[in-house]
Amino acid sequence: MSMLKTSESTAGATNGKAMRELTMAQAVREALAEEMRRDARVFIMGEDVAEAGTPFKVLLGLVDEFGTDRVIDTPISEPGFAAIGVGAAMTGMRPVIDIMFGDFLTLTMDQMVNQAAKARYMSGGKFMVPIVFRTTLGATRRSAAQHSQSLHVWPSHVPGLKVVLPSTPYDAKGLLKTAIRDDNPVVYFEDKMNFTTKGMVPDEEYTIPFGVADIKRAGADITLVATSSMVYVALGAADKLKEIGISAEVVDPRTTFPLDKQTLVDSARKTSRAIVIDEGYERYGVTAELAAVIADGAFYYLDAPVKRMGAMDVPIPFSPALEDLTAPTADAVFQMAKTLCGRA
Amino acid sequence: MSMLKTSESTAGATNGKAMRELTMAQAVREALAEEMRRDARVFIMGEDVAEAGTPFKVLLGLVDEFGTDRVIDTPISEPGFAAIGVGAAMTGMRPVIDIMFGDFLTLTMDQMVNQAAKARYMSGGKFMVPIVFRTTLGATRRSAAQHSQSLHVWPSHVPGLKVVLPSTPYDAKGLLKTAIRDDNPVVYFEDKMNFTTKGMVPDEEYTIPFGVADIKRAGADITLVATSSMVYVALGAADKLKEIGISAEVVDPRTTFPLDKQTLVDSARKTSRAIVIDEGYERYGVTAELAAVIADGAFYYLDAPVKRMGAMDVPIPFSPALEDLTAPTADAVFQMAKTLCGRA
Amino acid sequence: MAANMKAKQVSHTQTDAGGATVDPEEWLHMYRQMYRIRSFEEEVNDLYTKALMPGLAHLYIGEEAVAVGVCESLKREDYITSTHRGHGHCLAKGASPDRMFAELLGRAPGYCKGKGGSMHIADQEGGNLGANAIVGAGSGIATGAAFSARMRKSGQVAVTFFGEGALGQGLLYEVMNMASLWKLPVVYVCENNLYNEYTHYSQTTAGELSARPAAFGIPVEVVDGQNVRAVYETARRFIERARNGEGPGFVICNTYRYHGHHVGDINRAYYRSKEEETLWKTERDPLNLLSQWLTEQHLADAAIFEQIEKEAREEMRSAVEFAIKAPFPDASEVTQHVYA
Amino acid sequence: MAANMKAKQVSHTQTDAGGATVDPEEWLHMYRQMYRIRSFEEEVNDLYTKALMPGLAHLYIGEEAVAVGVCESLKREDYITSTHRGHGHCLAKGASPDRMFAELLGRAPGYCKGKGGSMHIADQEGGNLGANAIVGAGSGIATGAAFSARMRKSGQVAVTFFGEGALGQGLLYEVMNMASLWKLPVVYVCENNLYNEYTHYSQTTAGELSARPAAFGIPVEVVDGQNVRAVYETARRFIERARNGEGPGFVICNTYRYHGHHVGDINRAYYRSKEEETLWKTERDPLNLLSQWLTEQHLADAAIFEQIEKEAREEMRSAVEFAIKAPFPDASEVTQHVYA
Ligand SMILES: Cc1ncc(C[n+]2csc(CCOP(=O)(O)OP(=O)(O)O)c2C)c(N)n1
Ligand SMILES: Cc1ncc(C[n+]2csc(CCOP(=O)(O)OP(=O)(O)O)c2C)c(N)n1
Ligand SMILES: [Mg+2]
Ligand SMILES: [Mg+2]
Repeated sequence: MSMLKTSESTAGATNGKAMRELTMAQAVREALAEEMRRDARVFIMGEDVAEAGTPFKVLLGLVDEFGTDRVIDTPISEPGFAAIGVGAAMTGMRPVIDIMFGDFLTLTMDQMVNQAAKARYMSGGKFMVPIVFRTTLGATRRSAAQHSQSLHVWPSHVPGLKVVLPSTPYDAKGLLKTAIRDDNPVVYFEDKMNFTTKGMVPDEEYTIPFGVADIKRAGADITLVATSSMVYVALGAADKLKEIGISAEVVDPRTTFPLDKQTLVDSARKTSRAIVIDEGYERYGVTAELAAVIADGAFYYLDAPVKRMGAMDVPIPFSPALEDLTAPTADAVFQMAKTLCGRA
Repeated sequence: MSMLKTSESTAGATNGKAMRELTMAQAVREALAEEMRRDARVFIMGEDVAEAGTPFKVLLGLVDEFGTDRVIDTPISEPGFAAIGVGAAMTGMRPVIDIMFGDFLTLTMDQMVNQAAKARYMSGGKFMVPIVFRTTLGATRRSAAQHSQSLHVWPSHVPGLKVVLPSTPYDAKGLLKTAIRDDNPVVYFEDKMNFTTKGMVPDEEYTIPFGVADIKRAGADITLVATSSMVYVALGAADKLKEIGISAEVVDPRTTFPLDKQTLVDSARKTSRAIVIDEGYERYGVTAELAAVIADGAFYYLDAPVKRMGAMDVPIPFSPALEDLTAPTADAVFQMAKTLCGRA
Repeated sequence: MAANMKAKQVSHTQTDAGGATVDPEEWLHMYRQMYRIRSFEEEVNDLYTKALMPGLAHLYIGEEAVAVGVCESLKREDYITSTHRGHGHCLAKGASPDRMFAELLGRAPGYCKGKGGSMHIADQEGGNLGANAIVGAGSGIATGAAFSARMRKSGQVAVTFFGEGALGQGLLYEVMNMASLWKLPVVYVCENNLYNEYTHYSQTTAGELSARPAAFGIPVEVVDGQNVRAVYETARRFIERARNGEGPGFVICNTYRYHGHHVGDINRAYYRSKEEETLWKTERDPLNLLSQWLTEQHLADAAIFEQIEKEAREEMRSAVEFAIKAPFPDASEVTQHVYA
Repeated sequence: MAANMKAKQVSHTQTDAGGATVDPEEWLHMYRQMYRIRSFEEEVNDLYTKALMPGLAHLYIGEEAVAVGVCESLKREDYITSTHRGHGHCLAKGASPDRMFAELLGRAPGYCKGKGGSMHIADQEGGNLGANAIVGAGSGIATGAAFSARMRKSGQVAVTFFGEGALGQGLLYEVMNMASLWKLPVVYVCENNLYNEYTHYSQTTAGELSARPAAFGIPVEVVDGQNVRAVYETARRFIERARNGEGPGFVICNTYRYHGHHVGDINRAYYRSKEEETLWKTERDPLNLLSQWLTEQHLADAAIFEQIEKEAREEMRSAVEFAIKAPFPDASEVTQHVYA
């Protein structure tokens, strides 16, 4: 899993540049701080974002630099402050709206979907809604059914929204900066289990374009398309597969919309086998889209059906004995890949 | 399109039975009235459901028979009355919650997803939540971006929910009765363009099980899987295809969850070609799941990639000149099928 | 314009009920604005009846004094958000009827290129952030615009119009709370026309309406929404207050829609009586009330009103003409403006 | 039980502040209930500190008088809905600690078979419709339960507990409106412990708290949430009223959580002072206040309290023991109960 720390995959971009090791949380914070310094229109709004720096402490320190005018604690009113964000974005500001847990998207869908996503189109291009909704996904934190969901397929479905799922500190920083500069509403999901995950991040400023998948590990025999923390699961599986002589390519789409279909399809055409792995529920989830895109685009090249591995289709149970069964694991991916490659 | 009126596909069940022609609206109303007579726990709650009988007039007359205690007008508070429905369902009632437009699901997702869908699991099986959310989908009514969406993929994604998409009066009635008797939360979508669509409905009582796809038209050369009003689009395409000697099978899953994967896959294995058609946005929509299921299950039988036809990935525009471009049409399906069958 | 000049002739400065100094020409201007809205809406109804308009529309006839009384107190750069019943707000904030009709007919020169339609009409340059087809949603956007104005120190004020039905939406309370906490320059204008679609508001609204904003520390006033002078005077005070950094305000305007909930709502007997409708139309008409008062005060005469009305009708008729002749958007438009 | 008997010995019927006649044994019972909650929560903290508990938990220590004062006025068949800080409500409504600890540890005999955990603990037979990890969501479910009770003519009442943070959620206003319109038998109990997580409520709550329910026509009272007698007396009246078909009520209980927002919230200086914490613990402790009063009234003595406390601690210790020894659910459980 070396590239997680050395960003091998992005070595081209950062070759010879000075780098430091940062956690995901630090990378996110750095992106926010840089963009807030750069652009006075950027502000952060949400519950306990100021002095507390969020329950995950990701924003710690930002209020010291930018003050409570730009790092704003709100009441527990997700629909309300999301709406204020939309109104502010329509009138010249660039809000970053903090939705503490991705499970609370249930409360903000109207603001995201009926308001933010549509204002531009409905007005015939008159309004811009440059807003970022920062939120979380990911289970196995023993937070139970209402604090563990990965609901990113919902905004991925909605024209007008862009959806970002960074897996490494490098990606987290570069993609968040792009999200803030984007003139459209962007929903940015951090896996809450990865805030302490480390990786190399350049000293120099950089951004990462949306819609460009990243090959986290090159391989020849099978394609593992994985999102967010599932990238680590896929890399773990790739390590094991290597031991039995199977070379797996790990592809991280990084944004579910825009989706870099070409890179996914090209990889599958090359390897002729693919598994897609995502922590959302499997049914009608992100894996369905990724699998359908590959099955279509690589139809004449595939030696086996595209396989999907999402979260088990159950509300996330609290008990560790059960919760750990619900998310894809490196072992499970390894087994599936082995079978797909015809190695019983 | 004869089976739309004669319910050919369900002839087995209704053979020799007395039938009448009803509209979708009448079929829905009849199902509600029968279930309310049968079970005193059933009640209807929503905006303008009583004397007004909803803006679509679907419920007209129910309040006369059942009174305002069981057909209850609410304030314009979708989250609030959905929540009241959930609480009532958990404590012995069987609410039918009327969400006037499917676009307003944005406001009720917390009640549907974090509350109704999870109460049973989170309580280790202690609570039941027998609630039906009746709502709409479908565009081309000139209602613009916030009153035209088909958001049924969202609940389809969520473990704990069942999702029903009737296409004919026969299905509408039988499935709604099943939904009301189901001990789980069910989201039931009516296409608002189909309320006046007619079809034969038995005089006798009947229900239709969930998870059983219906072959609306048998065929040999290509499978058209279609949901809700897209069934008519598929049937229209099948008519045209017949003219050029292509025999299309039209399969209506009727429920996206539970999904009758077997019937879909069997049909595609038989015909070796498939197109899936649904009026939700294409990206990360229902077509992705249906296509992925078929591509996987019929992998070794398919002669061509499974093709998807959803709504265009744009907020629904108001102008008829544009709106009509956004939904799949019989012509478009016909063209796609022709190409897929190798007939330029 | 001709009418304006006549008004000037009889003009001498008046002090209105609230003590504000208002030029009589300004009252005539409001009469004109109200009449333009009425005339616009009558054309809309006509277009619907003749099956020339796609979809439905919610007419503002009867409620003109609210939009006009409020918007006359706003600057062009101030913001409004509007509702499904939004033509009146849009006109009162300064939009031109030709592009509005074009929008309602789904034509290319429409304010939203025909993509929004009646329920999403917006006029960015005029500060109209858009009608909204989600009841109550405009209150959130306006509160956000006020937040933005405050951050940008622009001095702008945001007004949000909504029906009393929006009091059912929790969002309104969430944003009122924040507006009050942060003293945002936003004014909430509740148009109480008695009905949420087909249900009387007394069946949907517990307690005293005015207690609701008050509970969040927001000053509130109830005004006769048929009296444009009263609306203007109250709105003006609240808007000034907001602009001066003294925080949000809430105005409840008691009003009535003469027509159905939308153009297709013809048989209304099951939810309201003909007598009620007649009473409002004859006794409480905002145009009549203003013209009577101006006449009593010898500030205008019948000829002036007739002139204004004639001009407005002509304006609207030629605007309809423009819209009907305008082209539909090109098919390529369908995929444009999804993203910036 | 022994303590109960002693209480009986000193008992003579008392008239409390509100005029209700309360048997002193009942006060001792409430003391016991409060102490059981405290003791339960101390064990939870201990389990967390020893890394024996998966995830986090939000302790109710300091707020015991609210749950106990309210639940003592409820019948077993009455409903409650609870919050992320829900252990106290669950115990006060009659759940047994062994199955509660089992739930908190994710074990098979837990109330929810280990699937719910601390934030979703429920006790169907005891009328606890569940803790809820979505702030404010319990208010909707309780209002629905009250609606159901009214339709079924069951005579049940529903109580919903929530923190003052839930006043930020629009849902609460939507359901209060309907509860008031329809006179539903529901009592809203707001536990104002001053903090929404790490933010003082004055930063998040505009206007007067009590004006909010009042705006919806719901009677409201503010009580000292550390005085179980006051809570009991007020809750009892509201619950009676609700049961008699007179509609909803709203009680604001001023209280304090002694520990962090959750067990992991240790360094709290950045949002509240040690002095404040100490003041509440020493001057406003609900157990002390009750024992002092009972002692002053010569209704109990130190020995009785000690006995009660000892029994409670033993009960909790053996309950923890039970839970620690209990098995985890079988892997097959993971796919069960998704559907009925
Ligand atoms: C959230 C939401 N729920 C329901 C509707 C359907 N609807 C459109 S207008 C309306 C009534 C609105 O009443 P009110 O707010 O008083 O405005 P009025 O029509 O009287 O101007 C309803 C229920 C909607 N558009 N949005
Ligand atoms: C809708 C929602 N938003 C945010 C959270 C995160 N959260 C959990 S507890 C809490 C604070 C709750 O404060 P309060 O309601 O006063 O209850 P207390 O913790 O003080 O008992 C927050 C913000 C949540 N669980 N649900
Ligand atoms: Mg109204
Ligand atoms: Mg609190």
